[in-house]
Amino acid sequence: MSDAKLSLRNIRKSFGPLEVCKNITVDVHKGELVCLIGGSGSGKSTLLRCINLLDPIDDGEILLDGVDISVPGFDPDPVRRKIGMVFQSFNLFPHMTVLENIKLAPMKVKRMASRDITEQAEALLDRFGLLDKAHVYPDRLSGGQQQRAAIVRALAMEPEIMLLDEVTSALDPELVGEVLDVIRQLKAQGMTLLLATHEMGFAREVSDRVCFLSDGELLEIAPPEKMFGAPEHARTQQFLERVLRTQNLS
Amino acid sequence: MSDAKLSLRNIRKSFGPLEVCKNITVDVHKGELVCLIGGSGSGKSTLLRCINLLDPIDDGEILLDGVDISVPGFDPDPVRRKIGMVFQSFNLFPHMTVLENIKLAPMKVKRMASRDITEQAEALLDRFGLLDKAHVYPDRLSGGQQQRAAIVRALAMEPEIMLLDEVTSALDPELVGEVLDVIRQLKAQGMTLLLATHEMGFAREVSDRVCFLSDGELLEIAPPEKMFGAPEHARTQQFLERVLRTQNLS
Amino acid sequence: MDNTQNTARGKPRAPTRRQAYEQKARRKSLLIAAVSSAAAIALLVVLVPMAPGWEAVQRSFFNWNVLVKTFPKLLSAFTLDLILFFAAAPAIFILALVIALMRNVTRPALYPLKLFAIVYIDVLRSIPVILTIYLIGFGIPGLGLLPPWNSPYIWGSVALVLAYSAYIAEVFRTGIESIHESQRSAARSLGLSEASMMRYVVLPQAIRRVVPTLVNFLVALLKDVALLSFIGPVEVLRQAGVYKSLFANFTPYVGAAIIFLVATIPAIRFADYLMAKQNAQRTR
Amino acid sequence: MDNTQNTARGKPRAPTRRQAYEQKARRKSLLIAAVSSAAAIALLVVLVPMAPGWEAVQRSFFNWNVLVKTFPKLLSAFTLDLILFFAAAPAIFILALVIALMRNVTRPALYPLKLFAIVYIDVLRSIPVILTIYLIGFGIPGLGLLPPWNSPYIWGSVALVLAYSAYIAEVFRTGIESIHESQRSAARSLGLSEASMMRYVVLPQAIRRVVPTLVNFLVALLKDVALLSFIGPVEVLRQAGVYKSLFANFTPYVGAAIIFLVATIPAIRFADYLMAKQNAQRTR
Amino acid sequence: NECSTGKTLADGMLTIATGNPAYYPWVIDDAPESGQGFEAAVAYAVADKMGYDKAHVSWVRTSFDGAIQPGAKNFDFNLQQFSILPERAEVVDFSVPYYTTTKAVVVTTANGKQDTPASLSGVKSLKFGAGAGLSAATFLESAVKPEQSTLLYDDVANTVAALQANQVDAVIFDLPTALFVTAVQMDNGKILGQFPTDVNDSPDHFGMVFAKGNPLKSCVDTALAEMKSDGTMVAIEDKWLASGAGVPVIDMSK
Ligand SMILES: Nc1ncnc2c1ncn2[C@@H]1O[C@H](COP(=O)(O)OP(=O)(O)OP(=O)(O)O)[C@@H](O)[C@H]1O
Ligand SMILES: Nc1ncnc2c1ncn2[C@@H]1O[C@H](COP(=O)(O)OP(=O)(O)OP(=O)(O)O)[C@@H](O)[C@H]1O
Ligand SMILES: [Mg+2]
Ligand SMILES: [Mg+2]
Repeated sequence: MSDAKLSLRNIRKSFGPLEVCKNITVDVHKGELVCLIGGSGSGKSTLLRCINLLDPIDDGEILLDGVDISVPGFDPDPVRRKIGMVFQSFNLFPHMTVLENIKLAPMKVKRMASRDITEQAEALLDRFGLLDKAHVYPDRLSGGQQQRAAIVRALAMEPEIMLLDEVTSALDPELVGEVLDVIRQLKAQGMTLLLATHEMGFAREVSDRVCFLSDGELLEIAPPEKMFGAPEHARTQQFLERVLRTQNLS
Repeated sequence: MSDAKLSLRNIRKSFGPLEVCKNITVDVHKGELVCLIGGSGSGKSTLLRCINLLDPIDDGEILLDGVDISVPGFDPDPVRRKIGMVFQSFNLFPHMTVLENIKLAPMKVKRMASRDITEQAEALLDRFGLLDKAHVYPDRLSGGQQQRAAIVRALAMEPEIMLLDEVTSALDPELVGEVLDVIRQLKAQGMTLLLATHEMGFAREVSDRVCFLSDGELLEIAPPEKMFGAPEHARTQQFLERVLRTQNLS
Repeated sequence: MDNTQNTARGKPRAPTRRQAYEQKARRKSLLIAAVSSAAAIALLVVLVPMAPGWEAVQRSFFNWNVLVKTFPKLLSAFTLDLILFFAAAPAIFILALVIALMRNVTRPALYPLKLFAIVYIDVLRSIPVILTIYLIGFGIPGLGLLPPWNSPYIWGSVALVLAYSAYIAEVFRTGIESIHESQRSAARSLGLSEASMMRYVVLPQAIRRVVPTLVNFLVALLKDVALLSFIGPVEVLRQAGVYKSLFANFTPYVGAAIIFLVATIPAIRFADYLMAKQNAQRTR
Repeated sequence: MDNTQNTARGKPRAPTRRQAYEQKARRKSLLIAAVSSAAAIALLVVLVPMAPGWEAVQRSFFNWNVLVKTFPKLLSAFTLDLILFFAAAPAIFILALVIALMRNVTRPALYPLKLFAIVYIDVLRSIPVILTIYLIGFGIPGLGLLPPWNSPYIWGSVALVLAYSAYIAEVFRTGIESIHESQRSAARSLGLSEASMMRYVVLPQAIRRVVPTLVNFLVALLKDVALLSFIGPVEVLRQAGVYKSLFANFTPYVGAAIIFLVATIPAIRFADYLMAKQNAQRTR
Repeated sequence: NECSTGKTLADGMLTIATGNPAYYPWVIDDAPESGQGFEAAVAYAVADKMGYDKAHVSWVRTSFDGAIQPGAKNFDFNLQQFSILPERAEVVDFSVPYYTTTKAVVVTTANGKQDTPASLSGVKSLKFGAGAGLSAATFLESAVKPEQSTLLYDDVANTVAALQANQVDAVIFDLPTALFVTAVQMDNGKILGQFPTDVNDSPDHFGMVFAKGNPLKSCVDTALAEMKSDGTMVAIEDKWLASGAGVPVIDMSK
């Protein structure tokens, strides 16, 4: 267990009377890609936000490389450098060009020289086919390009693990593919990834393990073949049926 | 040709220098369900808005029961009574309850008595499983419920044809099914339907004919088996491939 | 709190690490806040009276005797502000709505109305309220009108109504324009006429949306009623001015300020609350 | 227009039915608008001078001789308004930003600052500007300050700075709060500190977003500079008042109104334009 | 000059303040430098007695309220019909009175109030206007108690304008101002009467205002006393102020 890159132990989280995470325990190993699936409001985003210390958990432990980062009062900023996060609504800073978006955190947090980080950023942009958009403002980009830029921005901090929260669900169907390609590429390079997604096909193809959340409970963890082929829980079955009925009809 | 319920002849529409509909010709027969598919910005929404006279066309003719309703200066209000339209973003009036939303147009346009229309509205709500939500404000409803209420609101005017513009694309995947069910029901009852959609599976299952739009051009009209099985155009193939790759991976 | 809640759900649990930490943090921050605030206030209370000139300030601005002598009269003068305010506010509301609708006219035959509305709004928004009050409140009665039609109360209120109806017409216009095109599309697609759409769909939402701004403008109106004192009416500002001249002391102005504070802060808070509520709804 | 466009794209086409109709409709509505506007203006021009008392109005308010005699002096008095305005505006901007940030403080140790900001904003927003001007502009110099430190120019400007910094602090606060939580989350998740987030991510967006409101407040400020005349400075309003007494005629006030119109309408239009642009962006 | 040496604002100069604008008949044509008008003449006479010739007198303007507030001043003394009141004397110093007058009620023949009996009960029924700073408001309240609320204005011009616009039935001024207003500013004005000298706050004593504790006060007081005893003051009065001799006195017993 202690060899896990990221390890969630009995996480609990409530908003007022609403329990959003109910005793969630899961490990993510180095280089592994774990998908979180589940209905709307099942707590996927909240769980990811908690891992990145954007929301404090009520109870339980979050271990990063065996260190409990959820100790109350723990300084979140160094932790966040190691954990990159990308959101559903692309969240680029609209008043900065793509390159400025990418350079901001390395310059202000890591205090890197502008020149060094520019080189590194351009290399990243090039790798993800965005080099020609470096000096463009986000509102001139398509959703897919914005989302890829947001991923590059997170990568520029050289995180050890990436959290991706439904990074394709605000995209037009045609643009989904290019973002999923980026995720495949990240996985191929050995990045540890935890992602919440509604793209069942993609989850099935790419993930090492899939977690099914329902109303804040982690009902089932299984390899994708098992999860999509022969889910154990009735609720998992029911959820998959409903979603797949429309997504995979053809 | 003249037996078509709705007949579009050489429709052209530009926004400034941007041609959004390029010479579109298509007939919709009574009781038929025609789907418009195509990438983002291909002109689906614009075409539907033109049919409902929300945007004036630049050239061409729109015949409803053989009458050209696109003659400049034609009074749009009587036409709109015959054509119901439902939008992507549910567009219920937020300051009215569901029932008030439904009653508004029949009372103010058809000048029906409040009691008559209440009865009729309740019958409709019942049919679509929303009777218990009659006195609820839209913001208390789920997206699926809102969209169903919007459909009921359009139906209350007893239109002869319904235009639906991506009515499921703002919905969580789990809620898509309930709205598609309503559309199936409408078709079963003989309603003439023209709908823009990204749900390829659904389009394939339910439509009589599918139109593929690309950059404002109507590239291909075909029955669904043909369109999804053996599309003629290279661009159609390419589009379907890209979309289906993510939607139907499993 | 957390414990009670747990108990209420029938699951009494030991406080978690987070709860313990937060309770401690809360206590600590309360303590720090209390100590630092108390220290700041203590510094104020001790240091300020030691400042050179503090006695002069106190005598001129916070003179208890003067305050006691003048406050009741100030308060009764403030009723005149309130009367003028409540007379003007409904007229402003109605006139502003009419002007906003005229501003929105699209029918060419009604174009003069639109033109009128544009000029009306532009002119009255650009001129200082005090200047409008002088021009209308002093000028018009000077044209030989007979009593009671030359009353400065009437023409002063008219001046306020004109000025504020221009501001508030713009508020309404912003509200009307903030209603998303899709709401209009939905209404039109149901066959509602332009007028019905405006009346049943757009205006109710628009007005609701600008309520916070309206409240803020009402607060501004109440404050500007004080400017009517320059054309005669002895409302609270003028009354304070008379006492100031009499006692050569500024305490009556402080008294007037206190009255305005008490009268307007609740309204301002209410507007803030409404605004915050709307923002919360929009981002949800 | 449409034809030119077609030609430009190298496809000269006969005008479509819609184009023909729209051209006709445009001509017709232009005609109707022109005729009805002309009729309305003609009515004004013909009827108004026939109204009883029009001559008196004209003599009192639109007296050409008086205008010619007074306007140059009014204009030069207006430069004082401009000087005071440009002196106050930057100070207001900086102070408002500081107060807004103090208002937003979350660290318990800094709680007195927050408390101060809340009281500051509340008090200064609730008191009529003219009262603040009287209190500060008259009161402070009365405390025994020596020239030049008792100048009404200085203290009048200070009064304006205090009052407007409270308003504009609220504008900034609204702007800061309007930046969506997701922008903050994104910044924090990159490891930016609270302060860096504020400085590089939130403030630049917030300020940009409130620019139209700021412009409107600047217009209000320019108009309120006129209130400083009540504590001495002979700016345009006071100058007009002096001429009014001298000529027993309101035309100088009309002259002052014209100056304000010309000075503020471009700014108002600019704010409207910015607002419309932002709205368009938001709904796109 | 020996009395005031080192006590003036600017060495060797006497800085005198008046209103903005300054009104007839106290200052003619708003130009005190000319020495025309009662207060301008008095100012130069005082300056002369103190040893300052015309070239060593400079004028500044202040508002009425600005002058009687506490604190340092930008003038040596200020004269614009300040009534000497005990409350004011707590924050500024007054010279000995340089003029004493009564308050008078001005009406216009245009509104039919010109025949109001010159008695307390007669004036009680009028709607009054007055200058806000000019102690008239308090006088009305304490001595007349009018039945209708009084309207107050910032200066003489606005007060007269209100009377001419019929917004008030009558206005109250000090007698010289009333005489001037009815003689020059209004063609249909009439003085209804002046108040007797034995009611509250009447007569009005006008004094020059000094910053509290200004040592110059004693020099000016000496100069004023000299002017009164050697007849200078009477001569200036006769030259600039119309005689109020024919103005009826309001009967306060009816
Ligand atoms: N800041 C908050 N305050 C109160 N409730 C919240 C907050 N954030 C989330 N919630 C609630 O917590 C529950 C879980 O939300 P969460 O966003 O984690 O779900 P999700 O699985 O990401 O759903 P989706 O698929 O819609 O993104 C929801 O009921 C939501 O309303
Ligand atoms: N009112 C308008 N003014 C200018 N351009 C417009 C307007 N409405 C639509 N367009 C443009 O017309 C093109 C077609 O838009 P339309 O909304 O019809 O596409 P769509 O097929 O519905 O796309 P989507 O799948 O994103 O809804 C787009 O390029 C769009 O930017
Ligand atoms: Mg989520
Ligand atoms: Mg569309």
